[in-house]
Amino acid sequence: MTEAATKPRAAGLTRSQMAWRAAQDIPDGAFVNLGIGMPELAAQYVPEGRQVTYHSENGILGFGEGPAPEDVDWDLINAGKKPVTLNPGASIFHHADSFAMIRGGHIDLALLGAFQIAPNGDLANWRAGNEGIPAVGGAMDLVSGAKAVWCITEHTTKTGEPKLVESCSYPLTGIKVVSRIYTNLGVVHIEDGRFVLKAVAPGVTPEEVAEKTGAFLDISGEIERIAPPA
Amino acid sequence: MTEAATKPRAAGLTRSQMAWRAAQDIPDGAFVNLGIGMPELAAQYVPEGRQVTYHSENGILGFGEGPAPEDVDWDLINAGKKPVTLNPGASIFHHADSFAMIRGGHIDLALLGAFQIAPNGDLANWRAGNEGIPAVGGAMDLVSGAKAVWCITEHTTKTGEPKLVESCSYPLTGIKVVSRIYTNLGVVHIEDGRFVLKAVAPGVTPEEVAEKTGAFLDISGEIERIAPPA
Amino acid sequence: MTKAMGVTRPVMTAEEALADVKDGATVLIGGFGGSGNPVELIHALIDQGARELTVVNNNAGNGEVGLAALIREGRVAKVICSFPRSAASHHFNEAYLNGRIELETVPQGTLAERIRAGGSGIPAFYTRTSVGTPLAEGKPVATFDGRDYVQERAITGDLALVKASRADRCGNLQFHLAMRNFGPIMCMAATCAVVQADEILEPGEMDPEQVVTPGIFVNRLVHVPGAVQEQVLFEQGARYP
Amino acid sequence: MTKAMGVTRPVMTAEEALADVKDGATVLIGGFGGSGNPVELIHALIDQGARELTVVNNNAGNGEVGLAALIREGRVAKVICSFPRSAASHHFNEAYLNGRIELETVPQGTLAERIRAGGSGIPAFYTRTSVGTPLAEGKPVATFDGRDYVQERAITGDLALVKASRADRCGNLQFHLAMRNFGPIMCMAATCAVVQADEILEPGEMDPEQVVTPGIFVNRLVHVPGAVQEQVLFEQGARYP
Repeated sequence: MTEAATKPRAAGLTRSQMAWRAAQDIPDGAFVNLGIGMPELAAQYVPEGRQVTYHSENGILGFGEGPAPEDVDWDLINAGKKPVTLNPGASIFHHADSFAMIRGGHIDLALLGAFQIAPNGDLANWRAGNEGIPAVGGAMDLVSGAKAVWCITEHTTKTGEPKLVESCSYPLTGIKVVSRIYTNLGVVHIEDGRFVLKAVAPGVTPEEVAEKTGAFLDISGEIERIAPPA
Repeated sequence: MTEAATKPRAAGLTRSQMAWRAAQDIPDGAFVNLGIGMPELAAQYVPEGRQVTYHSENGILGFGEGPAPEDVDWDLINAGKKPVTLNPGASIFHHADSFAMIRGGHIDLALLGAFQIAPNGDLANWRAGNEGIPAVGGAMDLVSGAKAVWCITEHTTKTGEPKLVESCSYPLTGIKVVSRIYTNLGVVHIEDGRFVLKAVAPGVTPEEVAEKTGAFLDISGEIERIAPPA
Repeated sequence: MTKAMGVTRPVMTAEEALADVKDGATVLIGGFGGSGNPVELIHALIDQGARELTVVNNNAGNGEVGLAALIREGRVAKVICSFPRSAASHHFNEAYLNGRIELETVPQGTLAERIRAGGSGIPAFYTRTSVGTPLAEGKPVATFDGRDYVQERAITGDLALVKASRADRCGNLQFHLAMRNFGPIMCMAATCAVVQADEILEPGEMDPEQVVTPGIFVNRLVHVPGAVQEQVLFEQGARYP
Repeated sequence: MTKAMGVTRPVMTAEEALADVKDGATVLIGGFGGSGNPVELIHALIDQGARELTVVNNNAGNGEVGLAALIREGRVAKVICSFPRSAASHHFNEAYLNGRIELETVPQGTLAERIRAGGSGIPAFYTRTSVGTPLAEGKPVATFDGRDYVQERAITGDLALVKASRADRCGNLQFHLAMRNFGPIMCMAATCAVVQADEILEPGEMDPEQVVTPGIFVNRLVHVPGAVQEQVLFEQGARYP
């Protein structure tokens, strides 16, 4: 776990707690693709007894934990180029078959990072502006193809700018694709083109979440108070 | 071998001799798809020392002779639904991959039957008119995808009508696809939109072939006299 | 990362696996001629009773068993296939010639690719196959690099019936020789892929490199040891039911 | 039917296998990051000297070996890839930011499907991926069943460089674990597929059901026992030439 994953913060969830909260919602029986970074952390928090199969873009279903250093095989890496192992029931296939799974709607859930999300579900997560080197990887395929796209992200940027915005200013990854957002401040669903607050982090009020959201946030419904593990 | 394959005829080649003559032209190193019927016969006449791999639409490369009756496995059949065996170096794949080979131009040669062929290379070989039940199989994929399409057919119908015609009256299988025709009377190439006689059967004159051809036949070039084995 | 094995698929009876098939369903049925033909599952579909089915298969049945019997029982409204004629396709032939069944004849490679496209999220693609022929009529044509191509649309199914030789409980499949044919792509293209397997293994017993169809494409497993061959039934003169 | 084995593929040195690569060639290079990266073949291509290459790979090289070295040596005019950035893609980065190399960024799944289409005789297909994004700009959009899709064109190559673990002399291939990635589809899409294999078997020694890439898609074999891993070279700080 990185320093960033564990460092305390004034209010709201740590990165690990955000991953934990998202993991609670991963349904039993799901085929899941986890983005690089915080989304990956979710795998370790899936509740006991739920069957989940992890997909990696480079042609793996059913990969598991990283190997011991002496067991590293550089031909068994995940989409983040990190060595992995295979769980019982795993399978290997080529890249076109791998993205047939994604594009064909066979992946139940893609849990991804985000730069900006709009209340219509638009997502920008591949490029912060038009400078530098455009690198997209499998992000556009995942958001277009997965049955559900959830994002896990800080609620605001490092400089305090909202990431949940009226309309994305960064280049889009996909249009009308995101349905849920897990942030350090809470859980926001997208319903009928609006952000709807479903849960808040300890020490955070719904009003505070609304204030840090760059578009209307509906806080009128039932709102869970997140109780993360210690 | 069927009765039709061996029965004597007044002049021209038997079915076996037609298959033999076509087989002489199958190049070394070729991946070949042989149509059901007379084309299949060609496999047994490929000259010694030539490497040829046979493709079957249902996902086999490198199939070989039919098995002994006690070795029949009904899950190892060719496109004609006949039991086959596998040669060393064979491979099995699914139907989409099988037709990726065909459509993608990886099959060097398709040797097929014909109802009608026009001098522009148009071929009709799937349906004799518009009556009855339309059944196309892989014919249209083969003629569109194989690098070369050769036909093997009687020069005329049972009632004496030419099968090499100015323009096909039967529903087409493909447009501008055929490059060579092996008949009981000789070998006809298609060059620049014309039928060109390249070889004649024993006891047959080029003029006789031209007479039985329903379009102009160029007999002005060098013409091989076919010398089939006894 | 959890160490538990991944998602498993239920092993059911054929009756259970097909209990929810609805009238009017599109059913992708694996097999090429008799090879890979899921006879037991088709017979269970006959027992189940759904009507007005659209069937996608390379052929249109043979004799008095399997798909031929499903057609004979009047349960098929439409067949999408490449080659309906066979030695004993008399039930299809008669239904077709009497206007009781609709037929969409599709070139075999186009059929396979349309199914693969259906499973791969590709709504349409272009192929040279059938250009200039009656089977291209009514389809859009586009020119790429100076050549004409026909636009073909994806095929998906509500249900796939597929025969495999081995499955593990995660749904990973292997196929005996040319039994494979349409099975893998039909599993991809169906909302519910039901697979009959001769042998059912525990997760971990199948080499991940040798999985032909990953379990993500398979929904329900039916254990059918010693499955019959349509061709053998035909030669025996068998009839179902 | 002849009983002889089928068509075999020549086993050559890397130098022989790449002797005829021309300036301006499009080269499909297998691998995802370091896995399945045909380092020895890329180094042979550096030695061979062809220039103005268009390279199709998922990435754009790492460190001072393989594709990164090919770029460093100024031999690549254009890269078609999904993710050019990596921990040490400085040679690509610098060439791109200085306008010395052209980049076509393609979503990874679209890249894979375009290559598969290239090998399958499909000139174009439609995908939902990239609809409404900058990567769809300039591409035709069509509506199917009420949703918009982007038309994508096939990619083919003059040459493919692919790493396999085992080949038989008929060119049939098997791949160790996730080494497989782009290898099979790149073999399909190249006029000349050159494959380096750790092990070369006699025809008949590979189970036909377990062939991943049939030999029809492979043109030349290079025997490279104990092939290096790009990632290991990178960690060692290796440099080529």
